[in-house]
Amino acid sequence: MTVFPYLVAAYVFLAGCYGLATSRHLIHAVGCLSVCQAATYVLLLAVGYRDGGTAPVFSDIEPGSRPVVDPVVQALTLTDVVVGATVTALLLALVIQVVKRHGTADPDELRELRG
Amino acid sequence: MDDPLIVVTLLLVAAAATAAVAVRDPVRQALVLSVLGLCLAVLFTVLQAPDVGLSQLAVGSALTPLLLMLAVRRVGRRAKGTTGTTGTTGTGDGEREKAR
Amino acid sequence: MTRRVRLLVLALGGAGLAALLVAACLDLPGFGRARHPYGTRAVHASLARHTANTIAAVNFDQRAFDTLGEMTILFASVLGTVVLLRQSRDEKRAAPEAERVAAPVRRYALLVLPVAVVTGLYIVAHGQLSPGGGFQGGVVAATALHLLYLGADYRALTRVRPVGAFEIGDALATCSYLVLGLACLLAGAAFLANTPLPYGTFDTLASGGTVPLLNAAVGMEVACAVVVLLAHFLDQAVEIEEEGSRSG
Amino acid sequence: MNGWTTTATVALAGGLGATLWGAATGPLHRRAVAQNLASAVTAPALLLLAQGYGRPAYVDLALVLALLGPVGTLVFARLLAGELADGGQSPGGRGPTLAVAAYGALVVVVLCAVTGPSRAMVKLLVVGVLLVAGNLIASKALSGGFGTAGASAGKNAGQERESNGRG
Amino acid sequence: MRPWRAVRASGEVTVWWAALFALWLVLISTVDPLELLVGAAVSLLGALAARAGRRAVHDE
Repeated sequence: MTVFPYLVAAYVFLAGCYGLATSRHLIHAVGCLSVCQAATYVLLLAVGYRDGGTAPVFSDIEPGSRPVVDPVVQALTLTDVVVGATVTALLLALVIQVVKRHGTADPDELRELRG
Repeated sequence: MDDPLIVVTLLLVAAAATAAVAVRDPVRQALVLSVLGLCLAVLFTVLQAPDVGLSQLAVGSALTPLLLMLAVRRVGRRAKGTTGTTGTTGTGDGEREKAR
Repeated sequence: MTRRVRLLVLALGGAGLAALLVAACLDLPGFGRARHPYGTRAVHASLARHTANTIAAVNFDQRAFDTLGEMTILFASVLGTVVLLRQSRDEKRAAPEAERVAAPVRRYALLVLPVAVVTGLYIVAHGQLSPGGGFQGGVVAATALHLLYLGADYRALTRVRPVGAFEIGDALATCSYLVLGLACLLAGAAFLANTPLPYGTFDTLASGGTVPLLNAAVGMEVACAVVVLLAHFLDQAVEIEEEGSRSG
Repeated sequence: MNGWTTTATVALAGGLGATLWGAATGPLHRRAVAQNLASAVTAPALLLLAQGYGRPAYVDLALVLALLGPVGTLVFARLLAGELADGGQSPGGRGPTLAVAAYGALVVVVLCAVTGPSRAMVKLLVVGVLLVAGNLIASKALSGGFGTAGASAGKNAGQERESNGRG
Repeated sequence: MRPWRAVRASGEVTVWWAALFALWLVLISTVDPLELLVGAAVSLLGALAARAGRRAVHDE
């Protein structure tokens, strides 16, 4: 049972990959990619958790009074959540350009256009 | 791993991720993604990462849905013009593609 | 390749990846274990520099150079979006129409807008003390501005949001992060090393040396970046009309 | 685990599970209502967790959700105004929305009583007011708050006329 | 007409500033002079945003 959170992260990642590969709409594919991103957050934070720990934020508790979880993985995840959102915006801008050029948002139709 | 709260939120995240992938229409997917964001934020809080939870709430509750919906609105209008199907902004696409 | 073959390949690859992931998961250190060597060291280093929020200390002190990389990604993706979403020659602008909004919704938007701006800035300013920081607070403050679009209409938003100023603000904030790093160099330490400023009293606004300043720079960059991103998306979705198609 | 986190667990398993189901299936209007309810269910749970973990700093999460959750719903109400008006002649969701709002108010009142008169209590009250008001307004916006041409529900016509003039 | 408008504008900003400063005092945990200074500046920014938003919506 000590690997359950990791398995959930792996499952979420695979689900996102499945959606990405079978997607019929590019915006849907971008949404699936953000599901894959979420899997990495779950995995990182699960690695940093400790039983009975609390957040290493000492504005309202005394340092050393309670065990704390790992701050390093949290810092990695925190920046990536926001940066990931702007990357999503970049991908959506690409989708808009593709639709402007080719008139369709279906990846399969795009392949047919290429010939 | 004896905390039922962690198990419940992990299961919620897994279910929301499945739903977000299974829902094929971008507009409906944006709705599910915003609920997935909430589930993730709760999971992060439960894993004692309030900073990350705050990040997820800030991004997932309003910014990502707004970006997705604006992209759908832009793309849907164009796609409607070329394929000649009637349907209001964007939402027709998913259903149309399913029927194909 | 037909759809069926593709699904088969996907299933094969997915099964392989799943097997590898499960094997890796089984080998990871158990969930909830008490030993976190890096975490313990990070907490010690953060407390030594009087930063109450260890996560902020990791982001803006111990791994400040890494955060510079993240900022660069953010800046580059905003730049890419702006380039991709510029108005092309065959598109023309249409003046956005006034929208009808129920009065309670509009009043709610006008009341919550300043509250959300102040909350966002509070989260930025207290990044080194309580949960929060530049990344989160910047997004909250920038989202707050767009209540004008949601609660009124696009014209109201354009009246209070000079996109050019926000683009300049984005660049300035990125530069100020770099300048702060160089200031550390001038003070005789390594790039972005948290040494030039006094560490202050623990759990006050001025604690943590350069952490609050870097935090504020990131907050400004994220806020400006989000405003610029949304401005271009709104521009595409609301304002730009293509030749011949006129729909509302 | 203590009473607060147990309550939060039950509320999340029931409330967030139900709203997830509502957001993933059914007609578009019901999905949007479920999305609004999801943020209304989550914010009180975050407050309960802050109390259960003994960390007043976690209240900031509930504050941000109470501010931005309704904004997210307004995004959908705004950009889906046409479809929402086409599909849903029966707005529905009135009962659940009120029930969730009452649950949020109850949680805030109980937590205030436990906190005692202090600045922390005022902060909780601010969160509570933002939460309840925001979700009621957002659910109103979903049921025809954004009038599109010919799609305005009859009962909102008066308000829309008012909003078109000078306020 | 003009001075009257200036009075009304400054009144609106002052009311918003006071309300937002009270909100800031509720949000923070420890009170010290720097905190109050930052709070005053942030509240002023919020008050100006409130007025700008109100004008953008109402004044055509």
